[in-house]
Amino acid sequence: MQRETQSLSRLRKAAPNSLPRPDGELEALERAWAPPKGWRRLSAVNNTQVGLWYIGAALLFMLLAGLLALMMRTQLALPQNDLIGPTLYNQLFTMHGTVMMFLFAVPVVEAMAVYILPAMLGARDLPFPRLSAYALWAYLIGGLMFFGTLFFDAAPSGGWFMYPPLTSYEYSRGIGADFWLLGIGFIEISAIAGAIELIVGTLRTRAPGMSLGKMPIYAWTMLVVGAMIVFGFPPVIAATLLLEIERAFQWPFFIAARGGDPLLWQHLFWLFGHPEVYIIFLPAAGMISTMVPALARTGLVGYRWVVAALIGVGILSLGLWAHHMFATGIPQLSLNFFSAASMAVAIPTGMQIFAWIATLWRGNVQRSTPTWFLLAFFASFVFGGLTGVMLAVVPYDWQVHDTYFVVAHLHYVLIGGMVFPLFAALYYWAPLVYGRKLSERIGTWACALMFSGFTVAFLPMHLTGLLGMPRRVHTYQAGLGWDALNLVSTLGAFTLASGIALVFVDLALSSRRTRPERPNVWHAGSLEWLPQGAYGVRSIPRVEGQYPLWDNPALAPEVQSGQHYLPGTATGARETIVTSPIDASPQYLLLVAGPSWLPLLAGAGTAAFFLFLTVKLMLPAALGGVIALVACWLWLWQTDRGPVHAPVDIGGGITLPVYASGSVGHSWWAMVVLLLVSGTILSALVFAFYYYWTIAPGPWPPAPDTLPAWPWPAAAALLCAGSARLLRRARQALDRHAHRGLRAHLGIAALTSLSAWMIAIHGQWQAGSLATAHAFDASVYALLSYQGLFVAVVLIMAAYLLARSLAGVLDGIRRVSFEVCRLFWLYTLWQGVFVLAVIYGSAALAGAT
Amino acid sequence: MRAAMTGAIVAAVVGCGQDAHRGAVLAADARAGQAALYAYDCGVCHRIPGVAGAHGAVGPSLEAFGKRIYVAGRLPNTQAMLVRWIIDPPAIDPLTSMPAIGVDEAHARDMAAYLLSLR
Amino acid sequence: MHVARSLIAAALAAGLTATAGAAEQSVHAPASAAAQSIHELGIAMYIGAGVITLLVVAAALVAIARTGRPVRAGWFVLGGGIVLPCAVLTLLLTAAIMVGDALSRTALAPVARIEVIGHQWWWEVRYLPPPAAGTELGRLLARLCGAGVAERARAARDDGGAVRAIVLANELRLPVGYPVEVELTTRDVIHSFWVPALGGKIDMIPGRVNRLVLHAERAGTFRGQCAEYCGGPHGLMGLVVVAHEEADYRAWLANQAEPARKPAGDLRVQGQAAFLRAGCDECHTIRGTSAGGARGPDLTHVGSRRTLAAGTLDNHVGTLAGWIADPQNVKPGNRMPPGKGLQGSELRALAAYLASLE
Amino acid sequence: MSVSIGSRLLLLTGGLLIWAGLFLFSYILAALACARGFADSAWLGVGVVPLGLVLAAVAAMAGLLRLIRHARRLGARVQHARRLDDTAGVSADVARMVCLLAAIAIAWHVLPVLISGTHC
Repeated sequence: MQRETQSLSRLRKAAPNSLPRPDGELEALERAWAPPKGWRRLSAVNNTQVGLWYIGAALLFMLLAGLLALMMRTQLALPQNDLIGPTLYNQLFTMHGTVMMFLFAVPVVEAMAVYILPAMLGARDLPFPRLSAYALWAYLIGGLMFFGTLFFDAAPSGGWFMYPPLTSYEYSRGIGADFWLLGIGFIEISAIAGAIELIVGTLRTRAPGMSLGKMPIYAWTMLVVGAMIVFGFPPVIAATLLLEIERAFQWPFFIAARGGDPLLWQHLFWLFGHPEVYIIFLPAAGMISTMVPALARTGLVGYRWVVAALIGVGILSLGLWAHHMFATGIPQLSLNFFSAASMAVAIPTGMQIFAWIATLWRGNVQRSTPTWFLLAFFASFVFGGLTGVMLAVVPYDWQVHDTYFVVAHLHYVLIGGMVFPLFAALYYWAPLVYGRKLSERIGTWACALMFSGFTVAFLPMHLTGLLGMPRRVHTYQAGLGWDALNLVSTLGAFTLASGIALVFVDLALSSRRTRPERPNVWHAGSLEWLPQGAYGVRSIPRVEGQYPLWDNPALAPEVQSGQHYLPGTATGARETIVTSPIDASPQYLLLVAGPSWLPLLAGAGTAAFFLFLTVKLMLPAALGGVIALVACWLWLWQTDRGPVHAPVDIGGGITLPVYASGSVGHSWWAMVVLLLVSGTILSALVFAFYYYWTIAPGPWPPAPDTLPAWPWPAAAALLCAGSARLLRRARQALDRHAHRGLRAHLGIAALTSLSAWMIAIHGQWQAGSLATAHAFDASVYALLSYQGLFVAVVLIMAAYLLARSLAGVLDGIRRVSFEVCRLFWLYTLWQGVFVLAVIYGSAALAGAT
Repeated sequence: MRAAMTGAIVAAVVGCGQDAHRGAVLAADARAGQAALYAYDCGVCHRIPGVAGAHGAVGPSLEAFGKRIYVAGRLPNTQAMLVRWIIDPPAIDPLTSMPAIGVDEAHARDMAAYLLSLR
Repeated sequence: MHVARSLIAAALAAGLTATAGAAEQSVHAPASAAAQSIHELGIAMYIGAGVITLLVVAAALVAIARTGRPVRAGWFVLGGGIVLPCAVLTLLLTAAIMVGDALSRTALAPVARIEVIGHQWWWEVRYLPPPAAGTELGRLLARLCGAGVAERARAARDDGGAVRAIVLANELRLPVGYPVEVELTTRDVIHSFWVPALGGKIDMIPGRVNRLVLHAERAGTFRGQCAEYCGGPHGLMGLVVVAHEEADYRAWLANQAEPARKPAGDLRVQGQAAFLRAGCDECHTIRGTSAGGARGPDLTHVGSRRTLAAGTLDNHVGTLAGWIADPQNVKPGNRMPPGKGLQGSELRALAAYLASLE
Repeated sequence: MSVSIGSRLLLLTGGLLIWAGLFLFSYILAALACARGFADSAWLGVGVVPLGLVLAAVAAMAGLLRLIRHARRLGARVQHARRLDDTAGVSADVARMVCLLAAIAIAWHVLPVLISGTHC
């Protein structure tokens, strides 16, 4: 704190750099950031390029999934229609839901952040541009193949929440369900990559002076969303792992006859599924909080209330999961807790809505296409939110759960709460891409068509549901009062589709008439409207308020002429400033990675590995895996460049080092985020382990003699502790520049880590425990296998560090690789001890009582 | 009882001239027939345009039925013959799989009117 | 447009009550106290939601239409965002808890027990052999069913076990005015039992037994449907619930407890022969004959049922024939194989035989 | 620095973390009470489960009060020091607002226990 305050006081002066700027400074900057040309463009990693591709890919999936919706609406237009049979229809709604939720909604909000967030924070790029590129390629290639299964009659048909046992090997024999699990795998990868970028990006790459209290609401939102991904995605990662293992190896996690429980899947899925809804909605809310002040030409009313509301939604959303399970027969007592939490989450959402209305009220609103989309948002989202409150009323939910009322509700909150704001955002931020606004006329028409089509399609669906129509039915009997309502909904769906098509026409027409500059067409106050090149802003602005462009009207010319921080490139490479997380005082210069084919290769390799594995082509799968692994290795090899340059003067009397190790470094932060994710996945698996305990009717563990005698786990735990100690020795050797000692300790530590795991698993095995026998054994093996995965990564890391040491690129100063790997390694060891304690400790405890 | 009634109708129809029963002679409502075809679930076995859920493949498709020359391959396709067939198929063809499902005459007439309007 | 939309929302409340009478599967045509209380809760919420939406949209419209004026953040965010929803939601939550509480407490003292087992894609309904005659439940049941039925049902349990009990498919009959406990389980995947006129739904989950008390307060026929997606033709998994006055119910139950009628007339005798020749008995039971299959529905009194193929077709000799001949067309994916190899006249005879099993 | 951002995030989210703790406690208690059948057991005429839940809620509310006082002191200190930067002031305000949300959530959380008791 003390250091931060001092450096801040230095900021309160005139523009930090003086004019004129030296010759060639701008040219050098342009050279460093020059985007690759021609077919090499695919190797681009810069956020403005990758962000656009990412948005485009997500919109493509929206169109594809939308077409599926139109097919379904056509089938449902008439009662007892036989246009589409149940087999295809079940695939259609499964794919529609899955693609919309996982391949459109989550990616598109991350994509928007990849594109906008760095500019809004005054950063030149994201901290890990290649990670974003990798996430994009894995997602795009994997997603397209996933969608392609529809053409081979191999698409999943278990519904987008895939409840077992319907989706287990007995009732879904094809590979459709495996493809679903695979498709989700890609989005898990890209979501976690996104969370790392969002958290490290917002906390560490803000413009100097942009303290937490001046951070744009959108950045706050994406920080909260990043945290929600960290705690929200792991349950579904755990669940998909368990289901795939059950399908492939018959470990009975969800099979009641062998001690499993299908409800465990529902708990894990909705532990993710409800936060997921807010992971989709909050970014939209963040965009609204950005657009509303700009359109109303006044600051957001109640900034602090809105920040509190974001935190409120983020945390409260973790306590709602069972409101999707009111009809499963869980005790009334528990249901009421979830009912109360579901109502509590309405409050922060209401706070945001009233903050926006107050802002519009205070301001002089520009009437334009984004404004109309925001109006559509208000009308539909408020109603959708209120039907959500109705669903939180337990007895009412018993009636309308799994009916078209729910279908109507979820489309009201998702289209109303996310698609309308997204389209407002497309129109609002389009000038950043096109240099001009999109067509007002087409935009207004599109909005009118979309909103009226949406209303005609989905408002009657509430009634259809109340008249008793369940969801996910491929057809329905005539004469139940549903016929006319369904026909109307179908007409509405096509109207909505025509509105969306109109937007794409507008985008296509405008792309032929782009202009190079980015005019601040809305007279907005946030940094993304500064003049920018491929390098982002010419100089990184000093921020003094929540709306820097309003606070200092001369900021744009100052920034463009190079009067603010880092007006060129100090090292000749791509750079951005890393600042302290609270007060945003500059700390060091981050050397940003440039164009590379490796992320594309690694992404394609990852996609190929999983896809070929699914269709059981082992050789190509292995090839894909090797490609991915080698590409990642090479890519990481290039990142830890060491202090390649003397400390740099960025202006205003601030001199920054170009290399930082330890807990200041951005890689260290990324690893911490990754470990938080890993720890949460572990908790989900531990939750599963104890869950079987609570539902077990008989003794627990079910067959105590299938647990190994205590020396086995004790030996394994001791080896873990020993390995941690060796790792400490290795670090001491590194401090002393003792290379041989470092290598020896690393090697032995790796072997001890491995043998600890092997002893644990062997102990379990020789006690006669079979993973296919009972859910208890399966969950023990699941925990041990999860640990095994980490040990495998540790072995690769050890090899990597040894290779770096032998190549002479690891020493007492150039040591970020070592520190990051060490963090993961230590975590793995303690995770091992914890897993052993959970399994054998609680078994002993249960045996004692 | 039903057989007697059917016999009477057949007699009446046969008594008419060939041309007379080409056109619709018996009072009937094609729209009511459409509803009746749905209500009696004829679509379980037949494909019938305009009737919800009528995409059966047990019996012949009744698409463009008005253009047919014969009913069940043996009776001339007139409204009266069709009525007779609908009411009691086994009486005409003992080997048929189409059962007499108890359609009353008024409904049968309406059904026939609708089917003959399909062209 | 938004105004129109909100008006619709308000009109909906009134409209629902008016039109719902016609619809057999409507949430808003209650025939039990449980469904009635949910119905009333719903109407109150529709009106509230309509009014709130209208107010918020009006506020947004006014805000956009007018030029700027000063606002106090506290009034909007604290008043509109916290105080208002707190008041409304506290009321709603209290009402929700009280209604939910009342509904889950009606589980006391049911007079009859019925087991409903979900199958892909039909419902097996078993009338459980009643408790011993001495118990209070037994006395109540004896009064309700007539001692003879109870005796026969108990005898059925004692000889040959549950297979020989009263088993129906896709149809549930209840006595008006008596609470009946339904035990819900599944033979394969998750299903959900839902008869809107009688109250909310509850899932049928492998490894669990869920219970629901049905308490019809008026006679009538109500439609229900599987509400949890269960694969394949999930949309064609309907259920008919008939609530009878006490005397009718008693007569019906007495009839159901009897074994199947002997076929009368040549056609039906031929039909019974065709039933066995075609191997229908591998999956279907007809009590009183040698047919004892357990994979498909019990057909002992199939002729008395209102529908075929789980609420998909009305039940008469024509639909029986069509269903037997080509079940995959009627309900694609279901487990019944097509009736190939039957002569046309045999099919007719088989249908006539089954239709006669009333 | 990392310590500082950690404690700052803890301050901002503290109120709702208390709620989350209460929620987790109640969820486990309810699940065990219903699965192991002690939901209706009483101790000196007071139900064990409702007593546990209400006591936990009271403790949570007390925790919120402490947190609010802490945040107010932080805010006052910032105002007193007339620091130009308002990060601490914003954080203190946000922390208190989050506590308000948590208080509402906790009140609603115990409402069902008070109205209908803890039968399963």
